[in-house]
Amino acid sequence: MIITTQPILSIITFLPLVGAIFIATLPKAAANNARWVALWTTIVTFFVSLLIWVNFDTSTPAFQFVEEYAWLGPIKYKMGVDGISMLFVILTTFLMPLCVLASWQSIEERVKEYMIAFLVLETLMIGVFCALDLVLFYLFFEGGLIPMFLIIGVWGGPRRVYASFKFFLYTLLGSLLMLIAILAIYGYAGTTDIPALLATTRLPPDMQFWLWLAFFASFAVKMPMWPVHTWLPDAHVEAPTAGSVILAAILLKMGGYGFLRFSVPMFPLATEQLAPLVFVMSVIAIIYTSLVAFVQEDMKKLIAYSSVAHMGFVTMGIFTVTTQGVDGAIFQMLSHGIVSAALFLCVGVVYDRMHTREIAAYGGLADRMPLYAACFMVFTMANVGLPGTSGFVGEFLTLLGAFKVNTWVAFFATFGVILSACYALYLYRAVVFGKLDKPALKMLPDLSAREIAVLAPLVILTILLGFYPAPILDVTAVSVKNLVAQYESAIAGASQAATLP
Amino acid sequence: MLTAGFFYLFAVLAIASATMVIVARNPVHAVLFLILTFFNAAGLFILLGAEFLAMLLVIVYVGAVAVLFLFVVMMLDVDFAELRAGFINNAPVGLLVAGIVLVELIALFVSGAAGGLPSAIPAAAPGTEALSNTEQIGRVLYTKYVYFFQAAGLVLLVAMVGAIVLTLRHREGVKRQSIAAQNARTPATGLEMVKVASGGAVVPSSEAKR
Amino acid sequence: MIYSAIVFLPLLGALIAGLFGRLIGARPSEVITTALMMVAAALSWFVFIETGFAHDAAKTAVKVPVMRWITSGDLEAAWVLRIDTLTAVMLIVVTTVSSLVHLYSIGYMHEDDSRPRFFAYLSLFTFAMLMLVTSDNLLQMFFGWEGVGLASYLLIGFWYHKPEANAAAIKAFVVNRVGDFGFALGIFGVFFIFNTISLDEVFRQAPEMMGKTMNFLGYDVDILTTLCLLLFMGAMGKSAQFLLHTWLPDAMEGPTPVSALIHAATMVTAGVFMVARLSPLFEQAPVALNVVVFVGAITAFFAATVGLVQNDIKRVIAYSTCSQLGYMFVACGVGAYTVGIFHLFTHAFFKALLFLGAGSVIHAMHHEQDMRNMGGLRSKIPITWAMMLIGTLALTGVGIPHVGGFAGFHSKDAIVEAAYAAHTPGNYAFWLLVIAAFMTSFYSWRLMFLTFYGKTRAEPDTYKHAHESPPVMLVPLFVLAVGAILAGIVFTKPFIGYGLAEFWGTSVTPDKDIMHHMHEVPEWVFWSPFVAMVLGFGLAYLYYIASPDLPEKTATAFRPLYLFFLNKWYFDELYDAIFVRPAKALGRLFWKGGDGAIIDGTIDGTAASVGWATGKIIRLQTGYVYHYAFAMLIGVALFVTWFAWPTVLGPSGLGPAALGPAGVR
Amino acid sequence: MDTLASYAPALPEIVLAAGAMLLLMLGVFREDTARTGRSIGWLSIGLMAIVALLVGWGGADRVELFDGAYVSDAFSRFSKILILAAAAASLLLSFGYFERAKIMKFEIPVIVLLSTIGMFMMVSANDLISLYLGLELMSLALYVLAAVRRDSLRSSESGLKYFVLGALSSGMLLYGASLIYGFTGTTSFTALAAALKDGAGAQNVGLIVGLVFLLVGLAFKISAVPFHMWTPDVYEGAPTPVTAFFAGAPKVAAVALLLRVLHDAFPGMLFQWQQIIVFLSVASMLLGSFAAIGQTSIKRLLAFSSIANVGFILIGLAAGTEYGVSSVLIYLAIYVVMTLGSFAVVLAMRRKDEMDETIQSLAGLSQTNLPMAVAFAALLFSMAGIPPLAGFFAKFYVFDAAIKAGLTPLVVVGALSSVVGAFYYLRVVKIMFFDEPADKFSPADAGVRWVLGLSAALVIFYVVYPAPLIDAANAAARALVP
Amino acid sequence: MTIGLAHYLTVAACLFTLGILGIFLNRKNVIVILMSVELMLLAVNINLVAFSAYLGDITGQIFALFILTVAAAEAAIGLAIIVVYYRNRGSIAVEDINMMKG
Repeated sequence: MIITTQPILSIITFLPLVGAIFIATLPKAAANNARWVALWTTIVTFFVSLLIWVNFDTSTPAFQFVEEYAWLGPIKYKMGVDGISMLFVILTTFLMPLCVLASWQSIEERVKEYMIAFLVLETLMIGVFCALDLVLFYLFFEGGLIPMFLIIGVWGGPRRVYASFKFFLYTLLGSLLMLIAILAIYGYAGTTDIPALLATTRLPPDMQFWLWLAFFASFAVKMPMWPVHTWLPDAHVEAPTAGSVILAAILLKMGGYGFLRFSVPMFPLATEQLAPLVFVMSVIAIIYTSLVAFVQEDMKKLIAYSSVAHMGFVTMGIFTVTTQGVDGAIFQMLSHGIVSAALFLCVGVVYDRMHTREIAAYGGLADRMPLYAACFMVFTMANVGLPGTSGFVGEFLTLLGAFKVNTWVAFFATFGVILSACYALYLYRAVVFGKLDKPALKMLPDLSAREIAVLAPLVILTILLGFYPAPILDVTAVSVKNLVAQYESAIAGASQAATLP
Repeated sequence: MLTAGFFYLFAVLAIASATMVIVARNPVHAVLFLILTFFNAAGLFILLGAEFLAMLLVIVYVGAVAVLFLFVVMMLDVDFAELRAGFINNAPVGLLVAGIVLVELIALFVSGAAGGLPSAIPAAAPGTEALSNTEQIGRVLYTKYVYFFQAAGLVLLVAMVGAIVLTLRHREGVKRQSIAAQNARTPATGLEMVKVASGGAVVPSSEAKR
Repeated sequence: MIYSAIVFLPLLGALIAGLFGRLIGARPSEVITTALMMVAAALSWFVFIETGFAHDAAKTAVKVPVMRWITSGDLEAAWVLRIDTLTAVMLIVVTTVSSLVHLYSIGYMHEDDSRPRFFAYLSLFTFAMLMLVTSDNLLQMFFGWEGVGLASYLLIGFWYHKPEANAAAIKAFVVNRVGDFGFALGIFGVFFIFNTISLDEVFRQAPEMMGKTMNFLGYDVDILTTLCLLLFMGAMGKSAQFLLHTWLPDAMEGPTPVSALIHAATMVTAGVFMVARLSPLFEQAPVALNVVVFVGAITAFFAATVGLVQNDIKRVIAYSTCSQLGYMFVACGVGAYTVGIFHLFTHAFFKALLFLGAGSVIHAMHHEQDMRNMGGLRSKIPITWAMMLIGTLALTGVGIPHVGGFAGFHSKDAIVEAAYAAHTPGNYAFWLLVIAAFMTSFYSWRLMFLTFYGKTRAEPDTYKHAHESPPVMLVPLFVLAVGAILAGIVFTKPFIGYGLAEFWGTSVTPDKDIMHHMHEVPEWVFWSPFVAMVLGFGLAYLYYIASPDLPEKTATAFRPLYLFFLNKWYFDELYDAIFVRPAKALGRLFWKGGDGAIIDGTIDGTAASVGWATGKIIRLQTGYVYHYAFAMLIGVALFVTWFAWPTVLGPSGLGPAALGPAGVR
Repeated sequence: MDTLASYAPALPEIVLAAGAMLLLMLGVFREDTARTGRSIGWLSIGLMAIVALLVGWGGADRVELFDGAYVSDAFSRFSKILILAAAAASLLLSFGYFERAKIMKFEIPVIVLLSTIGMFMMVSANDLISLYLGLELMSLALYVLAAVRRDSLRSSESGLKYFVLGALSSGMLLYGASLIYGFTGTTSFTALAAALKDGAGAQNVGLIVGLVFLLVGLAFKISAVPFHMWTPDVYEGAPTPVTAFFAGAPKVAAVALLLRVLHDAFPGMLFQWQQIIVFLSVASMLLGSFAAIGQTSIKRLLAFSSIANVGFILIGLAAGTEYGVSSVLIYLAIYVVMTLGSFAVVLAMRRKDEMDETIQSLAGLSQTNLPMAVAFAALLFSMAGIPPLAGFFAKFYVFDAAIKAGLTPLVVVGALSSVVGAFYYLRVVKIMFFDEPADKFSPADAGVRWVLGLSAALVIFYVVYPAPLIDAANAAARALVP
Repeated sequence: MTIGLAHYLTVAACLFTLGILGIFLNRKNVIVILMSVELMLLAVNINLVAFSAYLGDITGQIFALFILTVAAAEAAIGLAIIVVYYRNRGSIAVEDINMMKG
């Protein structure tokens, strides 16, 4: 375990930034060089990040690879991962090379800046999952807004301004409330060190209530949960493909991660008190947005709405605070990271060829693009939550957890299983099946080698994790067990205290 | 009683003329009313035993500042006919708000709610009672308050420099005296030997070139 | 090893054909998948004999661990193959029919461009089905359950150019999902109650839970009844039972071999298998069993009525399948699980035979499926005719009570007897089944007569070119015909006869009484299905051979009833009106109204009001010095008043009474 | 007897004053050309550098001079360094502009120097009289600077407005000072603090009203709502380098003075002045943020932005704690950097010799001049308070201080208005990055480029090594709040 | 009837208020505004002198002295600015000073 003595997490976090700076120094015309540098940076980052998976000790819920340096006085620069966060780091580093590849040809203008924005974004995203200090976490969490704002706004579609502003301001509003809550915690506990807060701090119940709401404001927007989800379809539709991928695959997960890292363990009493609210919102999200997805005319919008629905399962799972629910939520997030990314990439593939995302403009692609059809089918089925794909495991576990806590929630949420089949198959049918009678489609080429390189790993992962999810579940198991146990003891402690005279 | 009489005289006159300052249509009148206000204020100062300041007020204000006002008013040559001092439509609102503040202030002073603090220390009390007001001031102005004095000097410097920067204009085509240039005159520059052609006009070479 | 081979050889075939099909070409794909299937089938028969007829007193299930799957807290779901007699029966049904269908498809699909894909799907389906029947826990069963759903979806929509095929595929998937909705909830419930989803453990604990209640959706409900009903909902979806049946007839849009394999022999029977598999659980939940009987009987009756008037040759068989599945559920519901499975077994043979035969007819007629455009084909395709005849005889249950007959006779009559023996209220199950048997006979013979007899109504050209199928298609028919003839005679004893206990071992838990009673019903009960069958045949003969204008007259005379049946009791229209359309309308409402008007409206409204406020504030900035000064004065007045107010107004206290700890009074 | 050496702590002021006069003389005796102006300007910057060294050199302790009218401590040193930096940077920005406007007069740097002395007096004031004199010294110089482009109507109008309202505000300040003097009998901060400790002044409404007037006068200088109305007009009308100066140094001085007065003279009336500050803060944040949205001129936008920023600064002030003071100082430092950088951008918005100060003229800047666009974007995001840029930390500390002081509602208002604020900063970013490019700007002056580059770098890389600023601010705050 | 501190403060308050009123009620002539400012400063001086007298403390008068000085400087600057403005605009009407707004 020689690796633990090195600042491996910082290296992973800031490696992309180094790449970004390197690209910035390139001459202006070197678009292709910028692509290659970005690609290699992300690939190297990915392989370095695999080191933490390899060296990860799955037998302890403690934070690992911890680094700590002085920074802002009592606020330290502290990084570390546990079973809950480690995989998100890997997911991020894994998806980035694919994003770079996906943007290879679709981005032709201002390539240099684009790649820089992406690499900076990667740094910030990895940072979110590694940060072990509330302020540091917030820094990374919020910092991601800037590159994402630019990515949507500069390289986005026709309504990019509206979308980027909505994205930015919506998210900012939520997270500023969280900032206030962070400050309140800092004021109460005198530290922003996350492990210390998790281990020792017991906030008073009424304070928990407000802090929970403040954190919720931020994470719910980020997730996004109904009814603060409307920024997502807009942002997705306008963002370039890779932007959508990152948005759906990683940025949304920050919300769920935040719930797991902060809301549940730090405010257990408030969590117990307010879980019904989350359940209601989750269930509404699942049913409501599924129905909305069903009537969409834009491919990306449909997938965006389905993301909201899937995130509904995540929030529901997290707030059951049962082993299965939380396990499922984490798995669902990772799986959705892969699947939604893949779906957006699939949309990107045809968008690059046809420059429209209107569902009605397609049909019968299976004729010209059998390979594409096959990949798309795998992801559609994963989106539907078919057993044997990664999409099933998370959905199943969250529902299982929900049933333990509240049968109504499980009952209504399970409707999502039916509805997801409706919209996903509708999309697939309209785009891939049917007669190929639109003249514009008749000359479409099938997936290029680059596109295969992008989609193949996702196909493999989707199926692999569907059949053998253990690599993920094993990593999370101890941490989740610990989380649930701590939560239960906190609740028990509080009820005991309440019964005492 | 006499003091009270003079107080009311000065006070009423001061307030009345101050009112005239702001309502007078003619700015020249306004300046004159301002001077009157200053005189009355000086009277009040004397009643309070601050004769140095009273004199200062008369000399500096009436003598310098007010005259400066008058000077500018005249210089700008404003068409007085246009300057009908118009009160605005929502003047009542303004008067009301100002009235409220005034009433509150007066009520405060009169009611005694604004009492002095017992712990207040007259730190700058003059050395002996016998000294005249002017002497008291003179004793501290250049010693204890030298810092302020210097600062006041800088303020005046700024005012001077500022006024010059803003208003001094080197107009083209205006001849101005340059002592240095005059002193530096030599016969070589001052005189020009002109050869006059017979039958021609006497024209300096500099002008002939035009 | 053998067990693993049976399950995974089809997967191997699917992968080869699916991934490399375009590389290696169509013919190798066909050969490889078919060969692998046949190997699996052979192995299955070996396993069947070894398992079913082994003289082993204990006869516990063999378990083959394969791999870990989902582990989360107490939840342990692994990939395990569980082999017992019930599984073995299913194995042979699945692999046999599947391998025959594979073989048949080589001929049937020979004109299609995407044969590798087709065979990949077929093999994939077989794999999923095998996973289903070998599952050791509910989750793996669910995997197989949905896996076959996927394969079914893919195969129905195989001809993706056809809009109807696409629609049917989606319908199949979604309706199945509705059933799976219940199944999933059932699994959650099982885990919630038993803290495990392993079958053995659940069965072990089930008796303890009898009569206990749990809270579900705010009601205190009987645990086992609720769970069984939820799980049964899954079975209803998969087995196309009443209310969830609508997808099955539409599924006939897929290629005919698919109909034979999936929508007749194997997948649709998964529901029956599930109930049988979970018999230890269902046995503890009599209420749930009553529901099973009820649903089964209704389905048997309902589907038969619709089958009477359909014109599409495949749809008739599809409704017949639906109806027969109802029979099986009745058997299971009355506790005679083994009878249900037996009918499943025999049904697989003769129904596959019928479908493949129909396929042969369609093949001959160049993809004409409407029976009104057929007729007189007996001479053109005599072998097919013969095979279809055998299938019909088996389906209608031709045989002589106490003596023997075709396969269907043994299994179906047993169900009717069991239904009688169960003494449902008013013997409704019995009577419905008998009526259904009558109708079955009618529509089966109607099919035969319309297709093969009389003068042809086909296009002359088509008729002229109608030809017998190639051997590769006929051989499977022969094999199945043998099954249709002999399965009953050979397997009655071990399946439902006196050898059943030894044969089944612990794999199913039949109600002892019903097995006993069904052999002791009154004599007329034994004869009733026979009579129904004969009557049906007679009536069909009358209508379609003796006086062919009678159907028309009858239809006119009972027009509303005729239309009612023809339109399948208007279920599609009904569902469209109460589910599909409202869902879309709701979706649109949420989208435009909820997201658009309310949520985004609020946001944009906020933004607009910010703009409005901005305009107002900017208007304050008039540029006039006196306004600026006035603003300052207002500020001053505000502050002064805030602090001086209490003093000015005195203790009357109109102002802010207390300004603070040391506040101004 | 005082020895000459005992005046050493006041050396920065003395050197500055002497230097200013020296440079004035130098200018007077040289030819009145732009070259003279430029060289005097450079000499002024040099002088400021020397003074900065002197300030930095000063001891760590608190020293009172001139009978307690002047105080030098860590707090004043912090503020002075900041003032010098801001003033020097504005001078650096000004050369090209003034030369092109043909008003490169040597008096301008001298007036800047003189106003800097005024600011020094303000932050070192320990007496109401030195407060007033410092304030007036600064203000008078500022009035002149605003109107310095005397052939421009806008410039003279802004000077006039600034003057009229400034005079009004100093009248109010004086009225307040007179009341304070009257009701306590002293003008010395030390004596005031002693007299008012333990809430002794809380019962005295006259004193409170005096404090109100005093605060109103100071609120005007920091342009807190509702005493802010001059700000946009003056910012717009004054020559841009002057505006840059206005937005930087005087604001630092005024805020520092406010801190000084409230913490050194009126710690005992915390409860009273806190109410005023909270009101000012809320009003400034909201109005500044909202009004900025509707602007089309970048200078007016920055004016409203500075109003909003003052609101945030006042949050820290309202906390009334040592931490609050230190948070305000950190905010100030970062704010100065951001503001100067932004004005450097405004000064670079020039096509041929035509300044174009509409926001729209920035359209597509990222495609015509990427470095500038990126630098400005960094500054804008920083002002919006987005991490990891410096502006986030500025807000972070004031919010933290206020929350620790129990002012959570105020912080919530702050958070909401910073969302509104983010909107208008984003709008500028949007114009620079998303819109179709307008014509290229002419190349910016070296001074402008340096200021912009440096400020952007500081804003971006502050996160890497924030300790020096924090330590200095903490030390300064400790000096102010015992 | 003795004349107390309150009397002087009241007079000063009146003058002060008049000064403020003069600033925002006047619409025509900027110079009058300057005069109003002088009135305000005068009021302050009265306050200071009165307090100084009643406190027996000379500081108030010193303060007033400096205020007088500064006021003079202020007047000079103010008038200079007005002159500059007048040269540009040709008017010193307060209503005309509104080029910049919004």
